[in-house]
Amino acid sequence: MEVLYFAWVRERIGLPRETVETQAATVADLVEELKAREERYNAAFTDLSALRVALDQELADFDARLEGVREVAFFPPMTGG
Amino acid sequence: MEVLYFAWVRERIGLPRETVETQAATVADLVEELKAREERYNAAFTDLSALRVALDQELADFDARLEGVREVAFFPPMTGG
Amino acid sequence: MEVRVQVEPFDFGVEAAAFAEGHTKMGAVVTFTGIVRDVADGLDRMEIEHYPGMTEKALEAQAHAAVGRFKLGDVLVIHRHGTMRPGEMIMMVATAAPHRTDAFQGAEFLMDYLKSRAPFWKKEYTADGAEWVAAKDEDEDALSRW
Amino acid sequence: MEVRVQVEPFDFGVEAAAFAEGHTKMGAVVTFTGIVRDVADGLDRMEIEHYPGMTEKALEAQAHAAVGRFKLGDVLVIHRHGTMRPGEMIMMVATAAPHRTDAFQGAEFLMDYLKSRAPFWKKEYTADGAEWVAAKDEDEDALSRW
Repeated sequence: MEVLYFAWVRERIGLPRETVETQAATVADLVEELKAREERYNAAFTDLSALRVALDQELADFDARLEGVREVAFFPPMTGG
Repeated sequence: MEVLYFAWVRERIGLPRETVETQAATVADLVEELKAREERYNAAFTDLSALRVALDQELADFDARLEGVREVAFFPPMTGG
Repeated sequence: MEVRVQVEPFDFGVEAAAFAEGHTKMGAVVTFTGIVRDVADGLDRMEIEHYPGMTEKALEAQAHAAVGRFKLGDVLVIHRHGTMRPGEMIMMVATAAPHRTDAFQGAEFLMDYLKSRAPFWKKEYTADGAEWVAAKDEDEDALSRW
Repeated sequence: MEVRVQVEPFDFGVEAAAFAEGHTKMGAVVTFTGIVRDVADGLDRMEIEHYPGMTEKALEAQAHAAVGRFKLGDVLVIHRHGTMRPGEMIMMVATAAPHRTDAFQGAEFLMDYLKSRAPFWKKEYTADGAEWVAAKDEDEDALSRW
């Protein structure tokens, strides 16, 4: 599964994207797996209410299921316009 | 006193402006004087609710007083923009 | 702040760009342009009559009111009179503000006042003859929100 | 309907004029332009990051939603990413409609969605360092009116 990071999430984790092997059922499960890996993930995912997630480029919730998803992206609230 | 007419008020009365000698106290009084003059004024002033009036280039009411006023204008509701 | 009443066409792109440029304190620019619309039975032309003197005063008063009411840094109003064909631009307003809500509201406020309180009258010429455009109740009602 | 995501500056006057022209069925054109604002402590530059692929999809979905919801004849969205200095234009939207209310509401709807639902992130660089622009509660709240 491709996992993408943007803005300060990208800066804290230190990379813009990576391929992750995971059996996580939901986005929240994937976040827990990542947090368990290394401190920099923990630093990025401390406060989920400050984060947004997109599955295959569509906004989703943290309890959304990952089955069939190829691309997961984590980022802060958007500031377009 | 200068009296100006615009749009279909101008067309019905047949002129864009005229100088009127009047002692009318209010706009409504002036309208009555004009209506008494000739049929074309009557035709223009039949329905006052379809008309607007400006005194010295400021919108006013038909019961406004004419004392000190130099320019009175009658016209239909405006359609700018 | 600038108000122009003129017979000549204006160049919307040039006016809009000139207005938007150099406003480093303003984050938001909104423009509105009114265009002569073709009507169902085929419009030949529109003629717009106005009240010279009062028109300029009314537009300036409306522009001042908009600046006073919203946080606007600048306002531009251009309104033509005379003869216009379908597709020609009748008028434009532009507002600049630090924030988008003020820029939008300032432009809508100006348009609502301009529609019903600036002394312009439109007459449409079709193959069937000429007719004065009637004021719409909804335009008068729009003023009540301000 | 057109959506463009690009690094290059765009020519607001040229885009606005091209958009407004030839719409003889549309009486109303509204444009909104967002400009990099100088901040209190002196902004050197703004950098805008985005999510290639999702950005275009989100903007197109928002433009379609606006057309479906209001009586719009046409929509244009241009949004830049990369580095911009104070005074530079970040983005613009334009809407064309038979009536002014639809044109205004369509543009405001697009802007409200673009602010909080299009995947762009702004970072401001001043003499004191760099900081990600925080999303504003009022921008999130603005969505609730639609």
